[in-house]
Amino acid sequence: MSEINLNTQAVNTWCPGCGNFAILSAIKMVLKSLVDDGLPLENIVLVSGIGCHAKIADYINVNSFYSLHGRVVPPAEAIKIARPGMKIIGFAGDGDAYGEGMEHLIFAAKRNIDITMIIHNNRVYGLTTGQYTPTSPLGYKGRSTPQGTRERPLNPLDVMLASGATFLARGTSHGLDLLKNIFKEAVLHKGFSLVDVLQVCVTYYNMYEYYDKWVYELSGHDPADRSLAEAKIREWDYDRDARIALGVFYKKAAPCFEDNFLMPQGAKKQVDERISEFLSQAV
Amino acid sequence: MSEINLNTQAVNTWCPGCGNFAILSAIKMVLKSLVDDGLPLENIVLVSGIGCHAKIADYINVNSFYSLHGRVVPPAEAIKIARPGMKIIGFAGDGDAYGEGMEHLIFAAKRNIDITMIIHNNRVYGLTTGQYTPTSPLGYKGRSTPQGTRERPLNPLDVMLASGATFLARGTSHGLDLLKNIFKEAVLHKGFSLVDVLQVCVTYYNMYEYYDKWVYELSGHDPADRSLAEAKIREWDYDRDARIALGVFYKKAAPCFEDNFLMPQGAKKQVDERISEFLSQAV
Amino acid sequence: MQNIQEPIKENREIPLKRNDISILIGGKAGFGIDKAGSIIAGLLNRLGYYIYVYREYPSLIRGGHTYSLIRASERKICCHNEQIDFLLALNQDTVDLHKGRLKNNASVVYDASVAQSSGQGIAVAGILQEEGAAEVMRNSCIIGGFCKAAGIPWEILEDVFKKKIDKEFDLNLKVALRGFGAVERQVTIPELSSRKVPVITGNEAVGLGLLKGGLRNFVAYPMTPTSGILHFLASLAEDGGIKVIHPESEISVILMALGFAYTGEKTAVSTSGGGFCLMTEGLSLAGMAELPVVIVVGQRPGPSTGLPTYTSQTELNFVLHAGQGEFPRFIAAPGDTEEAYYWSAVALQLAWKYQIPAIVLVDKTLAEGAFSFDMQSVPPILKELLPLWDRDLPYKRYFNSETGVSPLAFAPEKGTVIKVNSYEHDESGITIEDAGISSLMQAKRLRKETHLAEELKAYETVKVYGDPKASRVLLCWGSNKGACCEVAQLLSLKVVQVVVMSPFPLKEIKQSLRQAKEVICVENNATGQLSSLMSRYGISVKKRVLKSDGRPFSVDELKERVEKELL
Amino acid sequence: MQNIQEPIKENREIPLKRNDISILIGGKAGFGIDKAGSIIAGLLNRLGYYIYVYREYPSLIRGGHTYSLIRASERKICCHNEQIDFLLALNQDTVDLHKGRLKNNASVVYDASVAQSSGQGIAVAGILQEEGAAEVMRNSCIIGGFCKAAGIPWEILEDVFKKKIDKEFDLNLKVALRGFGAVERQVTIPELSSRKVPVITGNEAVGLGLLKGGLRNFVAYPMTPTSGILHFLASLAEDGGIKVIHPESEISVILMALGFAYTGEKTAVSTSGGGFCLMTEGLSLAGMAELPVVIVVGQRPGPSTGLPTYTSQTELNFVLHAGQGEFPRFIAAPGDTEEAYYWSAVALQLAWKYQIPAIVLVDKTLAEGAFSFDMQSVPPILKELLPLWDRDLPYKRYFNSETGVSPLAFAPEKGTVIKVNSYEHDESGITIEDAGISSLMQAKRLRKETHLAEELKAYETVKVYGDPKASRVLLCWGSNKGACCEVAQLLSLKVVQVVVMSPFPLKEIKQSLRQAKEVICVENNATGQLSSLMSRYGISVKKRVLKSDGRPFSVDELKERVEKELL
Ligand SMILES: Cc1ncc(C[n+]2csc(CCOP(=O)(O)OP(=O)(O)O)c2C)c(N)n1
Ligand SMILES: Cc1ncc(C[n+]2csc(CCOP(=O)(O)OP(=O)(O)O)c2C)c(N)n1
Ligand code: SF4
Ligand code: SF4
Ligand SMILES: [Mg+2]
Ligand SMILES: [Mg+2]
Repeated sequence: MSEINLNTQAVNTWCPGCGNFAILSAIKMVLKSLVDDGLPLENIVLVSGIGCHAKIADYINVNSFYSLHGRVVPPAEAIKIARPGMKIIGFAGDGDAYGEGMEHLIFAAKRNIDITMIIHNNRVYGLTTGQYTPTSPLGYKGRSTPQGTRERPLNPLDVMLASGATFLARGTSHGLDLLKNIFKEAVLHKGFSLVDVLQVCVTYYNMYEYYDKWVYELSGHDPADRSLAEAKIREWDYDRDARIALGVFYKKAAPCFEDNFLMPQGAKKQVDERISEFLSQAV
Repeated sequence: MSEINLNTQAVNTWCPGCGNFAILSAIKMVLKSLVDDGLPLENIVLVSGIGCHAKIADYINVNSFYSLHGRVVPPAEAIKIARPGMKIIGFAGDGDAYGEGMEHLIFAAKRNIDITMIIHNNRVYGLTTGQYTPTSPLGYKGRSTPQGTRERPLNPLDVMLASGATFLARGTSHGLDLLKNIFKEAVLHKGFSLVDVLQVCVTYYNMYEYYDKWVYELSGHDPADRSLAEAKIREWDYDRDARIALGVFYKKAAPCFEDNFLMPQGAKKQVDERISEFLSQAV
Repeated sequence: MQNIQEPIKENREIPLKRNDISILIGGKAGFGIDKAGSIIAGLLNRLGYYIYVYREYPSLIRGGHTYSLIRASERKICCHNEQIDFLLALNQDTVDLHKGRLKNNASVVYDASVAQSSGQGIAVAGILQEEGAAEVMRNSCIIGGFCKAAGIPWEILEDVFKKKIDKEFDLNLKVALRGFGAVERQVTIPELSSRKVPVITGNEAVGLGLLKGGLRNFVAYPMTPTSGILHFLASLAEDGGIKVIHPESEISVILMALGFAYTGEKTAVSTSGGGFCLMTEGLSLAGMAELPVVIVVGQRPGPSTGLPTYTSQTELNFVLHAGQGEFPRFIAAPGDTEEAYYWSAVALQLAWKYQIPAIVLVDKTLAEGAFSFDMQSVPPILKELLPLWDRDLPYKRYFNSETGVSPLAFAPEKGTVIKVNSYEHDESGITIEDAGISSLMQAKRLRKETHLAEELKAYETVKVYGDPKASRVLLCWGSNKGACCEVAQLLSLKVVQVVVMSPFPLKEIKQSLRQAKEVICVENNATGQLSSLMSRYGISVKKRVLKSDGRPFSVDELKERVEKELL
Repeated sequence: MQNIQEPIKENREIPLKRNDISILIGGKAGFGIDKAGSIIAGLLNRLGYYIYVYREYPSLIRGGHTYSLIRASERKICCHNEQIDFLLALNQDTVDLHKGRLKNNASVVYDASVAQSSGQGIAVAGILQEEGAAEVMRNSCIIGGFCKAAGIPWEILEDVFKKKIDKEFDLNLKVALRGFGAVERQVTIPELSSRKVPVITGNEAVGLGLLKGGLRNFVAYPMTPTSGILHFLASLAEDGGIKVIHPESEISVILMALGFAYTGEKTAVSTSGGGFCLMTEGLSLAGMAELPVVIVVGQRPGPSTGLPTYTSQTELNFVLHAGQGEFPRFIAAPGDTEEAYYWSAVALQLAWKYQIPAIVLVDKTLAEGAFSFDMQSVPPILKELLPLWDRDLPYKRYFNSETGVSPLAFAPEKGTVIKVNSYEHDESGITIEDAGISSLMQAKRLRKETHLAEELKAYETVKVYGDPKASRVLLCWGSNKGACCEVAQLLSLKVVQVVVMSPFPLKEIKQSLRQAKEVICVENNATGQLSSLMSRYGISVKKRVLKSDGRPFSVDELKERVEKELL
């Protein structure tokens, strides 16, 4: 694997044992392997939200856009539209992407724009000290819900599928190899891809044991089969105990939004010409 | 039916032939019949967004909250939480509810909060002169997309189902009786209900003929069957020609968010008592 | 042709106005009043007149009263008069609501099949039926009648129709001819021999200016009164050069724009106050991450949804202070189409030169009004060079330079990492919390404003019109410039128009008010936002002429209000 | 006990300070420094001291340097000193970063298993291991050592632990005892015999004030520095009386709050600048629809994400002008916990009395700092009566009354229709576009400000401290009041604190500055927002002491800066 150094001078401030380390390691390996495969490193842009997850932008020495809480998707979309040849990878928290910014996710999926979203789904707001998120289970006690939440979680993958996403997968922070494989496949997928990573927050919601007990890797699964994908996605509803499938649920080829803007360079008129053309019609 | 006068002094400014008239007529009949059934008229609050649809708040002499573009859901939720005994009916446009405010819809469905959302889905921004919306078909030419859109529409009912909605139905503006029945059932449903009305905009997207040709009423359908509901919801994707089912797709009993806040009145401590209790602990 | 709105360079005599004609055409929303107004403007433009079209319409698609007021003059004009020379009525409301505005010898042409009036009626319904024409063609019929009444030769009508009507040209012409035949000539609007200039809306002028400034992407969510920019640019997107995107919300709009900025593509967005609210968090991000963007804000009366299709000047304070934290921003408020064109181009270029957000603040009167546009009176627009990285030293996105402006590089750039960040950051864009570095980086960002202000000295940030020696001054901004200039001419006043609002051109304003004994600030709001901005900088303006009912000043109304203050 | 922060009612002598002790405890984030600070505050509170706790921590959950500075004094204090009497170090960074602050005869107690220092080391790691205690208990061990070194009796420690430690009390106490045994007494902090008052954070004070004001619902999306209000009120929600909701976004927060307002339930929300951006459209709706709401805005350095866990005073301009259109708003910026309590209660009541949005503007220093809270120094809070509909005339939601305030009724109200509207509307809440009615309704809304301003004359909107005869004045707002009062005492200055920012208390400020010869405005920002607000109202403030690195002024630093200005 490529010997490039992806580290920055930033000091890593994640809690020891945080599941974000696994995501960081996996994505670094994927970036290196993409470079090995011939992708120039400068052709990658990372976009992140605000939250513990988002610090990843500081920790990888690659182009990045450290955005706002909930706003990973729109800049990622624009960068892709402007630079279709580049790979855009968004890192978002569950509060970030499934809460504050859920709408953007739906529209990116609808447009099938070719960006990859990696969701650090620790099922809490980590950075703001452990409040519930859209994927916290019923009854979760956080500082904004000391009596426990009284609403069921969303199944984000189910919503994404209904919105038109063409690549959906799940990993956990205990499972580096799988993460690596999924991330790479997601980045290489042409179209909107989302990886829901069950990233454990050791400080506010330590689910290592739980996940270790319930997860299994999909095998013999046909990601082209939408009903099958749906069934596997729904096997676990982020709430009640159930087997939790990991791997690529769904994958489909479809036209991408950004392709609409591929313009033959020659077609461009000079600005001044265009302006006077319009003005002459307005006399 | 009750002889109450639901008219206001406001002059109706919808275009002649607009599908909104059907929604107005149907909901007025439903309100009257609810009153006949014993619901005090003042126990109803209408909430509307901004758009042609939203003028309905001006046209019905009932409590109303004429909100912002995209923001029908949050005030409706709050009113319900504060006044669980009241019926809250939201009127939103497709641009309004499926675009600008999509996120709120998802979370209201997730919470299964007992409000009714009636979507005037004319598949255009009517009031701002006919731009495409999330449900406009691929290739729709509006003033922001003169070359035609290059993205497929959302199937809003599919997204709503995935988000946890417990009542989903569809009607059209040619079909007053059905509308009436659906509206009433939706309002009476305990939980989050959404009615997608294929409301024809005669000025910018006149689909009367198209709908007349393709729609059919569900019969013998079991709305308790989720897979069946899903199949019927997906029969037409708001894009390609297909049979368009009308009626109640899905209906399910589930706990409602606002019930969490039903507090025994006696339990309340006096404010001053609560304050000094806390302060004495902080010495 | 003279132009009373040309800023004073030397003392110049301003002649009295002569040919000045106002035509009001009204009917229900959905009757195509707008189109008719544009055709009438075309007719008078063809006769050699400067044009101004004021459109008033309610927030609805059909029904309700809507009208266009077309004013034609031999001088450049940017506002309407109360009194009219021609009333063209497609319904009874138009007659009833506007007959009080008729001059003594004015002409009325009306649809006799639906309205009663003095003047000349045309039985439009019958004509349409006979010709098998659709209802929307009633305006063609009335326009035919108008041409005859006004002595406009048939060939000119034919010519203008050719240009303006794409659907059913022949039938429209037939219907117009019937109208032409149905009335008598009452006057003859004289043809002028002057150079003809195009008539465009403020929105179009902004769009053209952005193109001129190097626009690559335009992102917007529709909102009155600036949807027109979106529509206009979308209609041009096809022939290449720009991408136009209408996403799910204004939040997405501004964040997409910043994504585009990251890639080095000049991008603008447009909205109105309510949509701008949703952009304020992104605005602040632009300030911190130093991502350039132009935001066109169209003002309409608030608060909230307010009167969405009317006019106001109520967002000056808001755009000056929107977004958390402190960061420089450029704000220009053009007053006519030439300025809209010019400042949109300049705003885009300055945004990039200084890597800051820039706001073009327009009002509905300007955005949706149509005006004669004279490119020859637009100052030259220099192509600003971007402060590009010279590839010498290793790249640092936020290099702390003397001016605060860091060299730019854009991904993909071989061997280079480009990091932008919403957190406080060091020169390379990595998050920091250290007190010292924070202060340095904040000073770096704020320093850009000083240099921008310095550069702006070469621009006409404040313009002066009217009697240069007058000690009585009308102070104004935005579209009120038009009415102020005319009133100033009538009352021998000086006009000072503040065009750039941030960085505040204090020296220039002071200079222009040096000999002022009496200053009256004219604004379309209720609290006097410009005058309060002036006092923030130590200039106290005591007299205010404010109007906040959503309608622009007519010359007559403003004159009356100003005279009262002068007593 | 004297309170130098009590506003001057009559001329009163201010004695010099005597007992004043500062303790700094520091370590990595995740070490429980916050908790330790709160325990130390508890210890000194128990000894009869007034307390102020300043917390500095980076935006991360573990690792990184974080510290609490506990200052205890016999007088009420609201700011920290540079110099410290005790340094309690849980890591080497704490020693290295803060040893320069030690007074001559200061004590150092440190964890000798991870750090080297002068002073008294405790081999904490060994102790924990021997006791089988978890790593987080290292702070208990150090606190034990501190008590011994400071001569604080063991019983007091035991007592405070009982109150503050819920988990593993016994083990914590054991570990503390080992620390207690491991060091020598160096000084004895004298016990005072004064009345003990609670120590609470600014966030808690706001929460309590809102409850006092009649809060029924609290809606918030977490955001530093005001998440504490959400957490605090959520912890109280259980015993009834209020509903606490944390929805999907700040947009939802503000719109839900307005929905609650529609039903007549008093509601507040909290956020910081970034979240406030997303609330501005709702704010403007509150202005138009006349739906009361209290928005607590906690300031932190921007722009954008900035330095999220640090302090600033950068949103004054923004909150004054946020939202499209023109509408009255009430803004108060409290400077300590008593004011936070008082003005939160008042804001909620005035919001309802005038049916306007109200903003409580705090800064991180106040919001997250802990302060002794003396209820006895809070002015009485009157229960304002709502302007309820008397059921006489038919109900009109926007009845155009003399004061502009319309009688309230809430659904369900038999036989009555209650319509609120974001569009311009008539008295019954139906959309209108008529110029005349628009103007009337706008005037109605704006008129409320005049009456509110009149009513506020009875409130202490501007407070004066220090030497009342001094001609040299420190002008300040928010938490800077604390440092200003102490510096004023040292330099014999007067302090003027502006508490209410809108409606602007011009007369009161002028009054308080009447004899001022020299005014220095002290602010935590880079552009001097209060002083520019002053000039907007014709009061020019030339001298500014600004600090914008995210850290509050210490007494020493402010004194030095002020002295420089006075030269
Ligand atoms: C608009 C806005 N609202 C709130 C915040 C405060 N905030 C910062 S991080 C965060 C939550 C992060 O949760 P998540 O996205 O799940 O990320 P995690 O920390 O768990 O990785 C919040 C609410 C913000 N920065 N911006
Ligand atoms: C935040 C915001 N953005 C944009 C607008 C402008 N606007 C008013 S109505 C409308 C579209 C309405 O479309 P839809 O919701 O489908 O309603 P319809 O008119 O079709 O009934 C828009 C974009 C607005 N009022 N507020
Ligand atoms: S708080 Fe949780 S998510 Fe954040 S760094 Fe610590 S363990 Fe990781
Ligand atoms: S524009 Fe369309 S939706 Fe609006 S009123 Fe007219 S027909 Fe109805
Ligand atoms: Mg999270
Ligand atoms: Mg619509």
